[in-house]
Amino acid sequence: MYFFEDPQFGNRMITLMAAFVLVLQIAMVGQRWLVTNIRVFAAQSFLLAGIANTIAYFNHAPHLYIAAFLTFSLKAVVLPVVLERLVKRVDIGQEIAPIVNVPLSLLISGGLTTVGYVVAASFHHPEDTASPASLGRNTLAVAVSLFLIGFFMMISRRKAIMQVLALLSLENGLFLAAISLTYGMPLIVELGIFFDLLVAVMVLGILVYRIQETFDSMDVTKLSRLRG
Amino acid sequence: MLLFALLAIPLAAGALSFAARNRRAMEAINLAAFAVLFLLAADLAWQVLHTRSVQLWNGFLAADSLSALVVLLTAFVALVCSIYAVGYFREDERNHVFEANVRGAATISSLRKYYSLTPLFVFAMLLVALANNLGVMWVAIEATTLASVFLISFYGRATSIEAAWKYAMIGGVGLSMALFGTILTYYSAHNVLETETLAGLNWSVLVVNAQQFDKTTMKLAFILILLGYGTKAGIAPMHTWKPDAYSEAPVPVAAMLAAAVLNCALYGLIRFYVLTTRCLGPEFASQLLIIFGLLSVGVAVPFVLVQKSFRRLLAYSSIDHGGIMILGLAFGGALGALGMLLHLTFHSITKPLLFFCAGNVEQHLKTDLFRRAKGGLIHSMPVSGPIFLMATLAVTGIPPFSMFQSEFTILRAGFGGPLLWPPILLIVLLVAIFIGFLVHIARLVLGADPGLPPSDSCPWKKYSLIGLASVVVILGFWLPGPLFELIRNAARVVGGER
Amino acid sequence: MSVVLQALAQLAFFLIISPLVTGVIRTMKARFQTRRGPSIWQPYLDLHKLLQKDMIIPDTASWLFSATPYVVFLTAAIVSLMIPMVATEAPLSLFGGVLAVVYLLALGRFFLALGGLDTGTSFGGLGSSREMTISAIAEPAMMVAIFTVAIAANSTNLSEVAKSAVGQSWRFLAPSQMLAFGALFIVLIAETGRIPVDNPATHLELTMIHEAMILEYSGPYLALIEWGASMKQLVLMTLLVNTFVPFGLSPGWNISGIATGLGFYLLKLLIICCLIVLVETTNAKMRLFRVPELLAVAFILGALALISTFLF
Amino acid sequence: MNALAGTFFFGGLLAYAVGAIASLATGRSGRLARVFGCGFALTGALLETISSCVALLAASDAHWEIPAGVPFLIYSFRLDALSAYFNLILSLLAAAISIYSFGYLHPSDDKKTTGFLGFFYNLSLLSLTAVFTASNAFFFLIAWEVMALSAYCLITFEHRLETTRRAGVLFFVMSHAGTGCLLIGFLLLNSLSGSLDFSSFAAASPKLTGAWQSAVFLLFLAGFGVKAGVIPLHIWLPEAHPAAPSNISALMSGIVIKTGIYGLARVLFEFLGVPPLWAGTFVLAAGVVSALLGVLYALMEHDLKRLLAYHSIENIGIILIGFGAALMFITLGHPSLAAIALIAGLFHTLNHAVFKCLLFLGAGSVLHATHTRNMEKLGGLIRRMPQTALFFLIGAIAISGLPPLNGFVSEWFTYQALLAGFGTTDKLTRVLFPVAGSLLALTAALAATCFVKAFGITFLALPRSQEADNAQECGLPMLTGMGLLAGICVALGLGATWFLPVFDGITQQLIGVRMSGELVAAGGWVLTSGSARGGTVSTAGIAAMFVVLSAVPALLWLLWGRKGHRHVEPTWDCGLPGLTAENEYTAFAFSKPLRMIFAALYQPRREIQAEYEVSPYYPTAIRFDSEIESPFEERLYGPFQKKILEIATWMRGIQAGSIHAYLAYIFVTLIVLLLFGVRP
Repeated sequence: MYFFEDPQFGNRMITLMAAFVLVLQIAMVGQRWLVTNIRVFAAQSFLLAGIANTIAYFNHAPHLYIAAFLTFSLKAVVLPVVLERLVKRVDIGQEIAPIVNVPLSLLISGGLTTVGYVVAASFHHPEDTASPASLGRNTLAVAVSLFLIGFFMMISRRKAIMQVLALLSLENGLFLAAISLTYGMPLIVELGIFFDLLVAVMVLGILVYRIQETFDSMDVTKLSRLRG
Repeated sequence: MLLFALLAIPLAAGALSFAARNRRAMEAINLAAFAVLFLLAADLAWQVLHTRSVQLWNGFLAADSLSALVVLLTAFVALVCSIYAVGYFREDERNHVFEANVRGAATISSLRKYYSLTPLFVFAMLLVALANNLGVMWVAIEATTLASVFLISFYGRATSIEAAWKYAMIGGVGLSMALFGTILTYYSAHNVLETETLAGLNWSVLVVNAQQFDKTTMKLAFILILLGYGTKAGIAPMHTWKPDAYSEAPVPVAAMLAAAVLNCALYGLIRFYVLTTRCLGPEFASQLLIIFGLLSVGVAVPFVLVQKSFRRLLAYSSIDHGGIMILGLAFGGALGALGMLLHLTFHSITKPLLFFCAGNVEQHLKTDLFRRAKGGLIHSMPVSGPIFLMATLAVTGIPPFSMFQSEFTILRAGFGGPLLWPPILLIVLLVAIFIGFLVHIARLVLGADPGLPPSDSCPWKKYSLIGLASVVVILGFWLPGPLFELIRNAARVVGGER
Repeated sequence: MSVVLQALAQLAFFLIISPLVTGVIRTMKARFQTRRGPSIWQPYLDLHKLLQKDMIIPDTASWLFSATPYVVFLTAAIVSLMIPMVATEAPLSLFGGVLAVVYLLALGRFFLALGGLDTGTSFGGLGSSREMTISAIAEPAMMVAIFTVAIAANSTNLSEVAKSAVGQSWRFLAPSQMLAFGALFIVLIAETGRIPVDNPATHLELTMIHEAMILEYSGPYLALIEWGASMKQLVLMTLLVNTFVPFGLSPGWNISGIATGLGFYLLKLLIICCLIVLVETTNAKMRLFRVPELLAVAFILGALALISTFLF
Repeated sequence: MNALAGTFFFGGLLAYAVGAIASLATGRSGRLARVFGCGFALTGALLETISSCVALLAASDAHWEIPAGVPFLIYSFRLDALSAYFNLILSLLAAAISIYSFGYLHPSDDKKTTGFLGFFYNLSLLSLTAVFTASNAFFFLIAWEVMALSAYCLITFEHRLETTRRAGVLFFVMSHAGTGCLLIGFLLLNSLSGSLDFSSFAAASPKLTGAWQSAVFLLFLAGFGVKAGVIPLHIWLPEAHPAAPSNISALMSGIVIKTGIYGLARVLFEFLGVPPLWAGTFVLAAGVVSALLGVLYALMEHDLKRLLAYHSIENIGIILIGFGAALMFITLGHPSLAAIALIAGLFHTLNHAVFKCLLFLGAGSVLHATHTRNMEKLGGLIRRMPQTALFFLIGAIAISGLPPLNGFVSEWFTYQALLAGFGTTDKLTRVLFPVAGSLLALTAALAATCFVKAFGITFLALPRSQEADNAQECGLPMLTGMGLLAGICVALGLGATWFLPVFDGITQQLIGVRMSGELVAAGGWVLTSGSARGGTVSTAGIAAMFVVLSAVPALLWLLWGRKGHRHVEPTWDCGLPGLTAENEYTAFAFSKPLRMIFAALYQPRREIQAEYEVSPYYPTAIRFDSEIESPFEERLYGPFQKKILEIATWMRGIQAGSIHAYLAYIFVTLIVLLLFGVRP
């Protein structure tokens, strides 16, 4: 199995998975059903964990395995489950009318991907493309695009829970950037980030629940009493 | 050990408060913890003044002059807020605010929420200042957000949930950007340091090598950090959560948000600013900071001129002051940094006073809307009324109050720089903000007696107000030498010296 | 001759001549209107009579009412000593020049207006209001004309003005001087309350100005005021004739010089009286609110005078 | 001598400070607060008077630096001639006002407020002294703002009234905007000289040229002009000065607006170098406009204190005419003429301070006795309050510029300076001098008209209301305060020649010449315009002539008048039954001719409503309303304020409550900055 030793193969794998991650992100933009969106997010996180594992393997960065495991368990399993239960509980199926309609959203996502590539292009240093350290660096464009599209989703969606999901997918972009650029952050930082993420989702979950209870709706456009 | 104690005490206090069964116990735990904390912070400042730096756990926690200053101010704000909070929540209880909640929660559980979350909140802020590692610092800043979300939605009104949601969402996005910036910084240092250990993000290590960092990456990193921590600090155009959160949170929480969280966010920004200027020279950062600083001050102007709620008015003042500090940083040089830190210090001391006054008035009038207040508060509130007016003047930079000194220093630095229009524009905007404040608060405080029952009887509220007001007045004439020395050393840190 | 004697002489001249000038104008005016008119000595008789009479003081008036006649009389008397009359060197020229003259006359007017208000009648207030208004808007025209003269002489001291004209005796034909003369003449008419600004002979409430203010004065107080008024008139006329046409002014205070000076002076006064009478008989009294227009003309003349100093 | 001046100087400061704290501390007992507040202020004022006199006489240039406990701040005092002169004005007025206040403040009125009033009164005296003596821009600005702050608190003292609150806010807002200009100006100078010290500004003045010079000039003119009340920056003044308690109005109009004059003197003559000709012309024109419009608006006022406030604008204009002429002379290279013009301005500053203070105190006494400031409700007070009336009359004569009092002397110098200006250049600008002079004459004549009205309607004839009828003379402290000032008016008028050497130090310092020798002739009895041939006047001589010539009426009396008797009879009432106050001319009617003549300026609107039952020719009641336009408020500030508020309201749409919009702001910023960051 010589190709398991070949960094070129790893690079291809990573690029491929990153491309899928981006596709899934755009799929989220086009998707109106909440539950489907959550599952797409889970799939995306799963792929991310895969990328992390691959990088850990090819670059001999053992602490990335931990990050990959945390990503998998937290983002691909725990959070989707929590969110799906929340959706069931508040009994809301789909986003009826996003603020920006779907075709336009897709178009904008395309534009944002371009921006991501432009930004990432400035990082390319021709002299070190061949070195192993550059492995996975071309995924940076994907990371930036993920980040921007996630951000855009927060703006275009009305449902509170979709905003939470968008925020999480945005963080996926960050995670991708971290593992692809620097093979992850120092472990303790990584742990802290995951802990924060967990708490954040709990806090936001409670808030979503309270919003539903108080406003009888998950539509955050109704949260506009505080002005001026 | 000192650093450990600084972090452990609030954690312990939070846990104890959570376990406590009655109000008095919780009040006592908080007061005691914050009093001790303040003493420890003062001790830290004293040590740092002599040794320049205190470290723990192989440099995982480290305090230089800048950290010590932020710790000291955080501890101070926490202490005065906890004193005020006693009177504030007792008054709330008397007014049956908790029973009238949408949720109908009992008084004690509401209070428990405040008294146990606040120490956690303070813990997170102290960690921000003491963490040497920029990643850990990010985690801590995120933690301040998480600890304070439920403090903002404390009253459980529809509007407070709205405010909390906006706070959490905008804060979340902002901090993601900050994390992105942190990652990029790590990356740009990565190649230089060739290390994957924790030390790769330690500021004390980074600052030494900053000149060799990758320039493009550092640019992008700074942009993201500026937007990220700028969101947390409420710099325009990321400021939008501020008026909502400040007007909905209980007054002690709002005061802490305005006076202490702002410091922490700016602290984070400063750390990266130092790296950026070392790597890229001062122009790049100062260009951006000038734009954002002026935008913040400018955004505050229309809202200060036309405003319906005095709580929101204070929030805009906070945005304005964030902008001023950013400009101090932008104008650069030793003078700019010094002016900025002086402003930071004076702001942290003056702002709580203003919030406390607003809190007293709000509890007295049962509203924070100007239109429902009939003016003439000075008759029913002979203490809070005049002090409110005084604090307004203090916070708008009228001498003899101390904020004039720091603003003047910042402006001096500005006029020393290559561009003259930013400081001139700043002066114009500051005048406009003063006008808005004076018109609003004078209308509220002065005037014929509307015949309200006398207030200002609660000693906790009254004496925390008078005490803090005395501090504000004294600061106008006398800044203690060691404190000034600390600020000056901290300014050296900002200027890039160790 | 010592300054004291000079002063006494000039004061005496002024005290004596001023009623005469009023009388001459009155008679001449009557003649112009083909009336016989009173004797030119009538003002003396009036003063004699008034000084002997009882005084009626209004019960609303205060001490100010009584102080006013003295102030009016004294300011006119002091001013009369600052103006070169028969000799270029006025006795008290050191005590004040043309500015002091204008302001001392203003002081008199100030008190007169207060005296008018002190009685509490509508007439008094009416007179005060109109008098102060007209004199106020006459002021810039007067000043600008005076400045023209003062600038030419490089001094505000009237004796210096007169002296500077010595040796350039046709100076008064310069355009600036003529224009300034015209301006000052109009001001003279306004200040002395003559037609077309005021009618000294009327007691019709709608039109009177000066007379309305002094309506409540009687006896010796009235005499002082009337005498003061005619001295003020003479002062202004002297100012006009001796600053613009300083012919025949004696360079020193000796008997022969004074005699010729006095002769020339009386002659010049007669001419100016003729001018005044001419104006009074050929014009009708203006409406009060037309007066500013007249004074604006005076101001323009004065300003033109200034500018022509610049041009020529 | 420096040590002596310093001892008294700091003693005075200490007395003010102690007075402030003591009256605040004893606020619970009004009686005690009054004693402390006025007593310490008086002590301080006397000490400061001595200190200033010593400094002026000894021509000392004392300089003290005390490090403050605050970063960058040094309490840096300098008692040079200019400072000492203004400090002298301040302390003279402060002494008189303190004595007056003792009677004016009634301990029974409101216990707590007396303490506060004493506190802010002493604080304002302290800060005023600091403003006049600070020699460091930072310290100056702090003193300046503390002065504004304490003035605000004093103006807003009777804050129960809506108008008072508005006036206070207007004052503070305008003042702060002015401070903004000063701040920019000082910081520009600072970046030029590298130091905040005044002496460094003076030393750097040759470097100040071109656009910088123009900018600095305009900024300081605007900044100090607001405080001085130069038109069109004056709108706060007629609102704020009358709103304050009368003793404070006296302080405000007497001295607080003079801080603007002090600042202008300091900056224009010391820091500006040689100014361009247009700068002097500009100041001159501003002075003429202020003087003329000030008095024209004063004429339309029937509120005694507002009338006085407008006269402050007028007199500031007269002072600025002197300053403007002085600046022009400096540019044209005539230092001695510049010195005369400067002396005219500075002397008028003192004179105005004294008589305006006197008049406000007089108005205060009237207000105290009748509880109204509306002249239409007053009248007849000369019999009920004879001393007050006399003092007010002295003030009125002085402010009208009539001889032989002090107002005349300074206006006389102004005229002389303007006349001399004609010969200094052959440019067309020289016509400006005599034109300015003639407009000054108009101003002075209108001022006299206005004070005939003010005094005549308020004090003479019959009382127009019950309150005026019941008025009683005020107490001894108030009379003493006024009497002191009236005495100073007379003394400065008659003794002007002996006072002139005071200006030597100032002109030496600012222009470099000493003029008092040339300005005095005939052994100190006569003032000259620089040379005995130019123009002379002697106020003392005129006063003496009044006494001497009194012999003439006395003689007439002896010769004729002994036969006559005095009868006091009712005034002729046109045949109506009894003369009442309703027959009297009103203040409104008095100013009617001028309102008609200057209708183009005032744009008077009037409204007459007649109620009748049978025929319109037999009305049962007539209502008459008339108002004049206030062009600066209605045409300049009003629309500006409206526009700003409109824009602000529109901009509030930023915060419309939509979280999506908020996120979008950040998003757009992020994208823009990212693209900005990666641009090659």
